[in-house]
Amino acid sequence: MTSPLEAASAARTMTMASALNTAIHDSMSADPKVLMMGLDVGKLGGVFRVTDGLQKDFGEDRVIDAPLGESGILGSAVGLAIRGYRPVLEIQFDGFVYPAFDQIVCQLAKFHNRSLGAVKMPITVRIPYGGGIGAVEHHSESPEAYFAHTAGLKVVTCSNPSDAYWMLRQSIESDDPVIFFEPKRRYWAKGMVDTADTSFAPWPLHKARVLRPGKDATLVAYGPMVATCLDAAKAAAGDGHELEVIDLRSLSPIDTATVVQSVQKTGRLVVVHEASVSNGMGAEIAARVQEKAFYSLEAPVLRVGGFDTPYPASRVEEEWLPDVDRILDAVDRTLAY
Amino acid sequence: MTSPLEAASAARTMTMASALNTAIHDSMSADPKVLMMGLDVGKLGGVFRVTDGLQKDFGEDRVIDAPLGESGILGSAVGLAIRGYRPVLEIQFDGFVYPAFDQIVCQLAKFHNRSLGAVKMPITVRIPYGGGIGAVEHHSESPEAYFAHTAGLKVVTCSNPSDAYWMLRQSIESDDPVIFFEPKRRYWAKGMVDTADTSFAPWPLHKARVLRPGKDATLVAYGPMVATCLDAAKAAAGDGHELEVIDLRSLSPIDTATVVQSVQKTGRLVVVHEASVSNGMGAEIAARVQEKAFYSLEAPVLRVGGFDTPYPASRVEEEWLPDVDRILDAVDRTLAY
Amino acid sequence: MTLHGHVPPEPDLVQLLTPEGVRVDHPDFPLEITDEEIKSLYRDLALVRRFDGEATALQRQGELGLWASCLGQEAAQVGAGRALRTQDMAFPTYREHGVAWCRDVDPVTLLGMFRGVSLGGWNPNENNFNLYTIVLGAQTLHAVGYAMGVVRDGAVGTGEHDRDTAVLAFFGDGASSQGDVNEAFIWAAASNLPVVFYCQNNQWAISEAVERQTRVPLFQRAAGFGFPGVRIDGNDVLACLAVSRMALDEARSGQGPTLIEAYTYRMGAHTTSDDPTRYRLTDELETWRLRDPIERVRAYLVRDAGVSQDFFDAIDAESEELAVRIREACRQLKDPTPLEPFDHVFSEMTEELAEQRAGYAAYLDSFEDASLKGAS
Amino acid sequence: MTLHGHVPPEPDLVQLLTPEGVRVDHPDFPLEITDEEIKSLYRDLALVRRFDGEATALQRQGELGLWASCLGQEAAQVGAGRALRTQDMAFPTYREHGVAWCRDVDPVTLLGMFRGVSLGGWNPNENNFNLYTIVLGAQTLHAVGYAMGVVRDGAVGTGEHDRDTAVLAFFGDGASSQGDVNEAFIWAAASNLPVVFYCQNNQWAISEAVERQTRVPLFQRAAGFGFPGVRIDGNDVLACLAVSRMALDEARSGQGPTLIEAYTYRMGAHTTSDDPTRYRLTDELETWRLRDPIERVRAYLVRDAGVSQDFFDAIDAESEELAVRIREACRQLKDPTPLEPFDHVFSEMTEELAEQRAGYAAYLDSFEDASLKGAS
Ligand SMILES: Cc1ncc(C[n+]2csc(CCOP(=O)(O)OP(=O)(O)O)c2C)c(N)n1
Ligand SMILES: Cc1ncc(C[n+]2csc(CCOP(=O)(O)OP(=O)(O)O)c2C)c(N)n1
Ligand SMILES: [Mg+2]
Ligand SMILES: [Mg+2]
Repeated sequence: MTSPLEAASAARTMTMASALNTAIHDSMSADPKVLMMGLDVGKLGGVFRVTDGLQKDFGEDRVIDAPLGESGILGSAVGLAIRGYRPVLEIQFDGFVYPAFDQIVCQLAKFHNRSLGAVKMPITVRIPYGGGIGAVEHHSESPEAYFAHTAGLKVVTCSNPSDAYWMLRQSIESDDPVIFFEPKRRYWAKGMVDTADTSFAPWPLHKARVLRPGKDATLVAYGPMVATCLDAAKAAAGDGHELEVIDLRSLSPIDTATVVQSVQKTGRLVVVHEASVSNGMGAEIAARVQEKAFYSLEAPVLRVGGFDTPYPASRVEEEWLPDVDRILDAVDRTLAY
Repeated sequence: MTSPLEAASAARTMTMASALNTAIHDSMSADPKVLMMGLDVGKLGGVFRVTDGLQKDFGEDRVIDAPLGESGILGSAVGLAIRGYRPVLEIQFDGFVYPAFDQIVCQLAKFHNRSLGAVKMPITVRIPYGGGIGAVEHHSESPEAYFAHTAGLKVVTCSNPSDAYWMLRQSIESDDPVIFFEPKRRYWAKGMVDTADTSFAPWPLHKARVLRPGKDATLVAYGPMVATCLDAAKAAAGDGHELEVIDLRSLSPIDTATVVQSVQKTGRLVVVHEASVSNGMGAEIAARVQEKAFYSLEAPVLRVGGFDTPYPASRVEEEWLPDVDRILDAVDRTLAY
Repeated sequence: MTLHGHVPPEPDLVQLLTPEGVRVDHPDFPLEITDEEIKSLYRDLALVRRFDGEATALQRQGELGLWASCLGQEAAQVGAGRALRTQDMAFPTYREHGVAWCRDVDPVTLLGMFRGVSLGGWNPNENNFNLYTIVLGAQTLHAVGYAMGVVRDGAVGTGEHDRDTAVLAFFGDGASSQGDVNEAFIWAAASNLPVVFYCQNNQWAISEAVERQTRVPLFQRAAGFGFPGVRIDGNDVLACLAVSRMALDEARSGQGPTLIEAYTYRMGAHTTSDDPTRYRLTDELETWRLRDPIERVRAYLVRDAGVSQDFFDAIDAESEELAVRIREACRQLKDPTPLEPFDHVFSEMTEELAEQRAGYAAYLDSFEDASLKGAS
Repeated sequence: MTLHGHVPPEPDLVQLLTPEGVRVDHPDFPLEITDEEIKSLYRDLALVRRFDGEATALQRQGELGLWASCLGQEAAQVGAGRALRTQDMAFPTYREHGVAWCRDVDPVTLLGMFRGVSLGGWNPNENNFNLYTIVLGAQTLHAVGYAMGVVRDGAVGTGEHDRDTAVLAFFGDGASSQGDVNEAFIWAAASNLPVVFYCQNNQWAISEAVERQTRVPLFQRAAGFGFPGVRIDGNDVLACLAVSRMALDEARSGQGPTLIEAYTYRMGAHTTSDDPTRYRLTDELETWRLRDPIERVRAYLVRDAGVSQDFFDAIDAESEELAVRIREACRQLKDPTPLEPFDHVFSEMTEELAEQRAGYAAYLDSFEDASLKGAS
């Protein structure tokens, strides 16, 4: 992996995995307090190779293969933060974050508050998430709403390589704990990344982004479903419907204003995510939008998401996950109102 | 504790704690496979005395003081269920359920599904929850939304002694896992309980109940906030506003129909809970109601809940928690629309 | 004195059959076994290896999404599996195909899970073999709870051969670092439960060598919790059988838990998704190849039991039949229908879920009407 | 042989001062200490007991919401606390008031947490005394992480007295059953971290006797993870000091973790909310009263060190002053304002939260306008 500092002159095309790798690399170069810790993040470079080469570059003291316990990973990160470090953690798969849930909810999210601000918790928890990769159980889940409901955490997710790079760098720079969800099925999608952008933060970490303008209805998505929504918008354009597509990016805090502005224009909103619908992010967005754009809504906010079942066996996951058709079906329903 | 069987002839006034105790007692009498397990549930009778006397009556084999680990409590309960038992578990306080979160989300909620229905998980997880008791950290939380977002779990909560008795009995009788939230600040509130009712289930476990009819606006609450909402409705009546108060009772599944029917009548809805507002139950209810009663709503669904901060130090908790005034403020706002 | 600096002696590794196939005795773990029985173990080992190899091949052909091979661990698994009585219950991880074999779970059912047609899908109580558990260590607590049930059922220490029940909980060297596994030790010790903890130390947890988890032999951990631990040659099916039997017997008779550390080696990749060349040397592999669990049994049978080539030929033929059968059956496994995910969420479908299902069914129907999905 | 049935010998309990106040030597744990130092320890013990008793009284008077008394455990805490060097870091549970005392944390700050004016509220890095942690065992992993930081800072094994740093992690007999504590052992052992685990086995976890958690002495658990464990008389401040010192020294010098089990007794209720008469006999209490941690030091000082009554009178007076000071300061602790909960959620308040706060502020203002809340 070439350090982006060596190739500072130009933007490059890279995969999301490579963008994330570069982001960690650059953060570690920039600040000796940044550590990378997780299962198999050393020689193996992580099961998705996101930490590839980092141990070679920064040594075993800074790129740490953890003993096999997620609670240990989170708990020790809290201790490292008390000592002044900035750990970046990798949870191997979405479904394995739960043994660490106690340390996340009771310690990571609350420590700064408990200390009345005396101690910062600049910890980034990277979680590859979402389905669609044909995996066995626990490898395809979307647990983001648990964290978004937890006061004291920031929760973000990227949908493209450039955001992957910048949002991860911003997360690592943040003095607050950030749960950083990586849409694993998009790891190999490519895009331009300009790691040399001197303005550092081309887009604020907690701001949503309108990726495609439209006037007939708004689609809000994040992470893996952004590309699906863009596809849906393209298909809808063929049918003469102009859909505005918003990449939410930050799940906590939520950039409600950007969504509301869009709905004020389109009057219609469909929220899309892979997680089970009930008590998912779609609920929160619907609740906010109906409150803040009550008179603008010409149809109820609709939600397209995973069903209220456990994530199913992989041979049926494509049916279970939202796809272009299910999104367009919701669009049709909202337009028919 | 007199067994209700000995006093079958009549309804009695009891506290919620006593109603819960009687429910466990009666369930254990009715089915030898029912076990009670938790921390300090034996001689001490639980820190809230809800299991008082049970070990004396049913022995140490059926009323089990667990080694001190919540993951162990949940995990061993799953094993007991595979062997055909029906464990009732006590988590000592809301804030201590998280070490068991992995076993709950990945095992308890999914085991039946994973076995394609071959193995049932008739496990009841009792969790005293909510604030307002002047306690130290982790003793006043409202984590219900985490569980309601988890497919495979049923989540219920009682607001009065009669429901406490019957809903707990129904939960223990359920072949599915039930997370049973007990509003700890109402443990000592008294009410009539007729444990001899031969129809067994005076009200279906997953059905909401209209506790007070009204036509101007609907208040939806559950657990500890039901009494507060009833007080608010009483106060509003003084101002000439008739509020309909619904006790949701079941948080997953949700009896959407009852809420929607009410909103179709009143046109206005305020949802009240102690949990932080963002991604709380109020979001889900708002999302459903705006979808199913879109044309009935004369104002946006409003939410009154805990703020998006960690539960605060107890000397300020009364300010942080929803109370009659904050509810009435929301009512005023919805009526002003 | 200082607190530190006391180096405990290196542990014995119980061995009853050397890598060269020489039968040796161990003073503490006698094993009465006939050559017929050893032949039967050989058959198990060979068939498990063949089945496992076929599954790896099926994954390469795209028939499975993933496979976690047990190559090299057959003796550890068959030795333990054959020590079980019918009424005993086994709690596997995701790699105990050899134990599944001993419990008569159809290999094709296992393939179904790795193909992605189910998330498990067998009935744990049918063969007393729990569903595979992927979340590391979680099953050790299930084993504990099951054993609590066994005790409450009065199925320990009665002396009745077919009644007294033991529970066998599998986990790996990596999983030994999970809180759950240690809580399971605590519970089993505190209540003297009939659980045998069986750790296959295959030296690796994906890319992490066992030294990342512990600096002392894993079996020693048991003593700290108050029950016996023993390290066995996990590539020696006789040692695995003998020690498992003794531990299970003692569990059934009410003497409480044991930890067995089967010292073995993961000869293959962690799973078919893994690339072990990134983190381990082939030297190590060569060393362990010389300790192959099957070769030593074959050597013994040929040299000391006078077993003829016919026997091995017959097993080769049976292996081939097995491979053909599972290959074909695997290809014919039916995918779940789009509506099946709704089926077993609850013992009875809730109205809420039924409504969701109905909505989705109507949606799907709309495509049938329109004659194809994806046309929009 | 059988696997079970080997009963390990009962452990020694390191003791340097008998309950009768007789100074004894232990071959492995010598302690050089002057009578002046012992007098200073006596002062610590007496003041901690007074402070703790005053807190209990304040709770009874309604000034605190709760108090978790350390009555009976003063020696275990002061011995450990006084073994720390300035640069060492302590990770307490919620009961280590004696350690807080040794770290110069103002008792009134502790009271603030139990009064409910804060959730902790001191700066862990100011006195190298972490915030109280209520979730059992969680802090042991924080200690591990902190120690990882110490190692990375090059603050171990340099031989520099004021640089080499050890971490002292407290937990109880009950908490020893939590997964987190055992994971902490694993991490500390695997990376040879400078952590001393200090378990105050006060025989009870609320109503559960220690036998519910373990059937062997807790200190033995360490050996299973590969580091030394030692049981000390937790009511003997000299033993606690000597062994803690040695363990901390060895941690600082890079020899890795130790587990100390301070065998003691919770003389009071679990907290002021608890009623121990429901689950334990007063006999037990009487036995332990004879082992009181303070009386023995006094006996030694009077009998063997010729300390006069003046010394004790002075300490009584100092105790009384302390009690008066904290009583008054406690009553004057300011309640948080309604808007304070928004303050330290994040290092910088998010717009979203600022909006929520503004909305609430406006709501509160509306009452001020209307001149009272609750009038609606
Ligand atoms: C809680 C949890 N974290 C992470 C994983 C991902 N994972 C699957 S297998 C594995 C390694 C397990 O090693 P070990 O316990 O030695 O068993 P082995 O695979 O060697 O049989 C890991 C980290 C998981 N399944 N569960
Ligand atoms: C995870 C968790 N579960 C339950 C509790 C409730 N609780 C508080 S103290 C306590 C007993 C702890 O016993 P021990 O570890 O021996 O410490 P001691 O109180 O005796 O000092 C319990 C169960 C908790 N604080 N944290
Ligand atoms: Mg392994
Ligand atoms: Mg204790």
